[in-house]
Amino acid sequence: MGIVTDKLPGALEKVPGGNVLVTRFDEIINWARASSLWPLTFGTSCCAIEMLMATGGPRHDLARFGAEVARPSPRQADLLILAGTIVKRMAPRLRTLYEQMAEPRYVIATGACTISGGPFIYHSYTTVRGADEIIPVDVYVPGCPPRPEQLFHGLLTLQKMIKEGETIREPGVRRKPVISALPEGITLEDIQGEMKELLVKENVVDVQHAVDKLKWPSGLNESSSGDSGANERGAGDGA
Amino acid sequence: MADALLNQLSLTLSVHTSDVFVAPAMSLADRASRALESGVWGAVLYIVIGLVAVLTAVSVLGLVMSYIERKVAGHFQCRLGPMRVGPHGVLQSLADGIKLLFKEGIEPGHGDKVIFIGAPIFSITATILLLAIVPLAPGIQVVDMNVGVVYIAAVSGLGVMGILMGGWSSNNKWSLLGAMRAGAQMISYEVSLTIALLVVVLFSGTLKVSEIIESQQQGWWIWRGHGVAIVAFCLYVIASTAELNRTPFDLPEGESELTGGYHTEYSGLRFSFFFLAEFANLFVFSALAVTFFFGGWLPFHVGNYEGFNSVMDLLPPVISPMFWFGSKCATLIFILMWFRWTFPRLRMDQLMRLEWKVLLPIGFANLILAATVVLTGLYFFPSAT
Amino acid sequence: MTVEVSSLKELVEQASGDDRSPDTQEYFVNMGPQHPSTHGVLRLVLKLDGERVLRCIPVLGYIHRSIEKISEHMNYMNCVHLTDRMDYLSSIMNNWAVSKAVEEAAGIEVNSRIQTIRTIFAELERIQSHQLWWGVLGMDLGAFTPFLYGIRDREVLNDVMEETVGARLTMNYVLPGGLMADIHPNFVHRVKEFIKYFRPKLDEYDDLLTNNVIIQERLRNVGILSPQTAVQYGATGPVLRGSGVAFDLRKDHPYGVYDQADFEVPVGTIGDSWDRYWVRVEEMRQSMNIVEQLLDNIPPGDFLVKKLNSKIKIPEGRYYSQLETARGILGVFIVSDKKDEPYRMHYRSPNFNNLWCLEPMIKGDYIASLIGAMSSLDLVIPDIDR
Amino acid sequence: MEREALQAAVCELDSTVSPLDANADRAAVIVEASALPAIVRRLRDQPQFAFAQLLDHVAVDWIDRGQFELIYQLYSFKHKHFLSVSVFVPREDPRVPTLCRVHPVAEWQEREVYDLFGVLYDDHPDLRRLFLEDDWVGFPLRKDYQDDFMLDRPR
Repeated sequence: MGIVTDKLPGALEKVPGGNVLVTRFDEIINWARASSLWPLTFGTSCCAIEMLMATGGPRHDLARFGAEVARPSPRQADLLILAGTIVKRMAPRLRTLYEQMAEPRYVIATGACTISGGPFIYHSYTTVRGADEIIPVDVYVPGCPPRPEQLFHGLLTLQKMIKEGETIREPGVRRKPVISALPEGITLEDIQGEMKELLVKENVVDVQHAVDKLKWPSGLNESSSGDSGANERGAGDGA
Repeated sequence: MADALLNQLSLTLSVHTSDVFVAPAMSLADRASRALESGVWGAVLYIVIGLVAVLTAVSVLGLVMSYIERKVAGHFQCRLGPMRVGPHGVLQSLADGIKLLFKEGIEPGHGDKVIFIGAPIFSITATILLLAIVPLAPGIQVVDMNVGVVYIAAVSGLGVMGILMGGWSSNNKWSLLGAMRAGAQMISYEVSLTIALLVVVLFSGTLKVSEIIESQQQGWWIWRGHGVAIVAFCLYVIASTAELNRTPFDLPEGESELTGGYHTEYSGLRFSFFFLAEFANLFVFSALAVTFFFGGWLPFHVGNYEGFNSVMDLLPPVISPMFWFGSKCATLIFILMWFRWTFPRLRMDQLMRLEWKVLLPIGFANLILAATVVLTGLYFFPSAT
Repeated sequence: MTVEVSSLKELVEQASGDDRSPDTQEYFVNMGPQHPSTHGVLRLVLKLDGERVLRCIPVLGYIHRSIEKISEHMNYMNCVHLTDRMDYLSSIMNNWAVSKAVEEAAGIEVNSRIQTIRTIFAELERIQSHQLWWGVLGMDLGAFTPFLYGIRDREVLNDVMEETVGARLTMNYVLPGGLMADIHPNFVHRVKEFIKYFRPKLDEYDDLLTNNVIIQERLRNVGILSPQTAVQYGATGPVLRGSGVAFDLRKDHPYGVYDQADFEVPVGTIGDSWDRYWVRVEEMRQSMNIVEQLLDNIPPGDFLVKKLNSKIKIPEGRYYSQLETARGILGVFIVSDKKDEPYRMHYRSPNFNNLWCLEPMIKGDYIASLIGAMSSLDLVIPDIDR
Repeated sequence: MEREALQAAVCELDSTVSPLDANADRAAVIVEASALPAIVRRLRDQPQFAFAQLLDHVAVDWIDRGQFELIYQLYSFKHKHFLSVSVFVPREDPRVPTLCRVHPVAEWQEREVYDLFGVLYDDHPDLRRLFLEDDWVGFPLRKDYQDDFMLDRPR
């Protein structure tokens, strides 16, 4: 870490009111880090088109979040968006790339292949089953490939994680991430209860209705794929 | 001993605060010379304050420019640019700056540490020195030496040293390639840049920057120069784009070819120095173009058309220089950004061919033409006096 | 007759040892696997003299996902979705190639509605792929704005296709025996709208890149690939056509309903990067022509010829089928042993064969030319490695 | 040329060529390994064949028969016809002369087959692993390839 973050907390906390000051510093630094996530231009396969190209495009525009400054050099990048399958031969290179990035660094794993190996798990002699076998991952964005909106959700989740999770007292250690997918005041139990009710209510399935749903109805409204639950896991320390 | 020194210091300070810093009618340049005459401490104080002011200006300029660049790029590309950090993303560059400040600084294992650390400082020093001579408004100029143009030519050549040092010391072949490209490119285009400026020096008959501006009271050189100045201005814009390493001349960085070019190995604060220097240079080169070709802070005047001139002078004298200088500068910066987001990149051999076989002969011919114009006194809008 | 198995390290050592010139020192540079303009994880080991490329050794395998091995353990229906992830920019054509091979092998006749829809989608996807290529070429040559213009128009087409297919990139739309779903009622209308939108945009593309002096300087007479070399090095698709060989499976061995459509095959003259650029831009226009001709007379019928059965069994034998994707000939080779899983599945990928044209194209030229030439090859690395 | 006619014409080239009827849709012949480069060169140079391009090179592991089948797909731009040339080599000692001198693209297609099947190509200028690391053990597309890493699909 930089000189400031190393020396500052120890020096400040002895001063009366230093604790508050350090906390303020935390807030400002975390805000800056969360608002300025420069991704590394790194993509191995299909997800790269969706994650780096389509999201950077005019429709979705990654720049709105201040994350369009894609750095080709890992030294200057903050965010490693893992887009695409990782194979055995790539694994050491990926690790090197991660090591070359300067702290603090964040990793978003996008797509089924990067999370678990995806369609290439079985009978494959090369595919690594999940990038988290190689490097710590902060946010998982499932999909094959995920839609750009899902990446944004992942990015916002990461921003929230950074804003709430880090402190300069212990640089490099990230607190357990929050479940950002849920709005405030709603817990996982609420959702599970609601799902149970729905299941009971719709216990009887109307077969004819289900078949009709497969055909295109006349009045169509475009529905977006709503499955954007970015799954988060603890990342461990990146040191 | 210490008391005596302190006494002397407070004495000098009190004398010179009243003398140097309070008197409102004096130009900064006059204050500088006064401060230098008045003793060591006054000079030191003046230099420190001047440098701090310029340093602040560089960082603020860097932040503002990078925000503007991203917004302009966004709108060129049918998108919005930064939106989320502050209203319309205005705090985006601030966040970037703070983040870079607190980011780990990595030094490559087998690199040349001293040069590696020195390179970004060298780079930004060149920018600061260059900014010191830019006249922002009447009297608002840190140094105004009588060999200003020579100073500009000398100092703007320093920037390439930082880049060469950075590329060399990184122990990375891509960096080295980028640095070598930068060296070849910037030194070549330096020639055209200086030749373009010399045209104006011939016209105005002085090397002092403030006097060059004064000489444009009757009309900016770009109008008065019989087309010679327009050619010189075009040469200047092309050469300064190359000096700034911006597309279509961004070969030293050339992301798609050399990953990051000379700053591949830099991270955190050191990278931000390069970053700041680049964006502040964008302002400096536009400001110099405005000074030399568009009359600096002077309003738009046409010689002997008093009615028109008085309309142009309507703005109150406090705002007028700021408005004219700012708007001219902004236009030029916008044009440079327009270049960047439209053109593809040249190849190295094409770049060198353009300089040595096209721009330089045109520049020399132009210089000779300018000399002829000056000798025969064939300006447009000849001054009334 | 000797067999020597070497390694990359030996090759590099051997190649570096043959220069002892006192004036210049040649050196090796790794380009990739993480490099912005290798379009993924291609790695090129470059032997450079200053900025001149003396040797260019492609090193593959950084995204080798063993698709051929996995396919041996999947039924034919499942094999289709793996092909989406090979050349993801021509996913529907990849699906179609496998479906075509399976249909030919199993003797499934598909009706003309299915064929027409497949053809239309293949052409739309070809446009989409070339849009992205156009943008990326601009980006590789240092102009960032064309990239975003390409993406912008790609999104418009993506919406049209997504309405029917339901996916943005890995479409998985064509199955052995038909299609995943019928076309959306809005489809015909929206495709027409798109074509109306995109024709003027193509002229805008011309303004932005094609007519740009720097682009022409960067592409003309760079990376010249003679027709003989192109054929010998196995190039197909726009790379081969750029070299002046008018070979297009759509014309020469028509499949789908290409025989009903009237279109031209654009062909280059000297085979430089500019020709390949021009061929692709022209192909976008031709693809729009094909789509326009087919759009109004999609015949009625089912979108699936028979009940989908994941256990399609193919008679014993070897089957080879191929079609023209956006990058060249994709061949599917199936060896069947009467089970519902293939005994051996092989994909002849266009990119794999096109890649080898790179070294003869740019030998002795600058790194910057290498980037332009590589961009004009339009490589998709997962398709090379499979 | 029709499929049967082409097949017959190719078979008349040399005594080492014999027809193969396993392919449904195109002419296919079997060639003895030692005669392969000469035959392919004649197929390329003789104007009635003019097989200018080597489209594809595939290997099939017939583990029951103890053989590798090496298939070369040839295409002629002039006559627009395809030909599939098969070579059978024993699994224990899979050696076959290289086609690099005839079709340069064979260099990499053969490297792929070497990488995945372990077929050795005599006289190949640069026989290296293509997709896998140089120190990889085994040839993964062989039917009997075993690996600690591979997972079987749960049934």
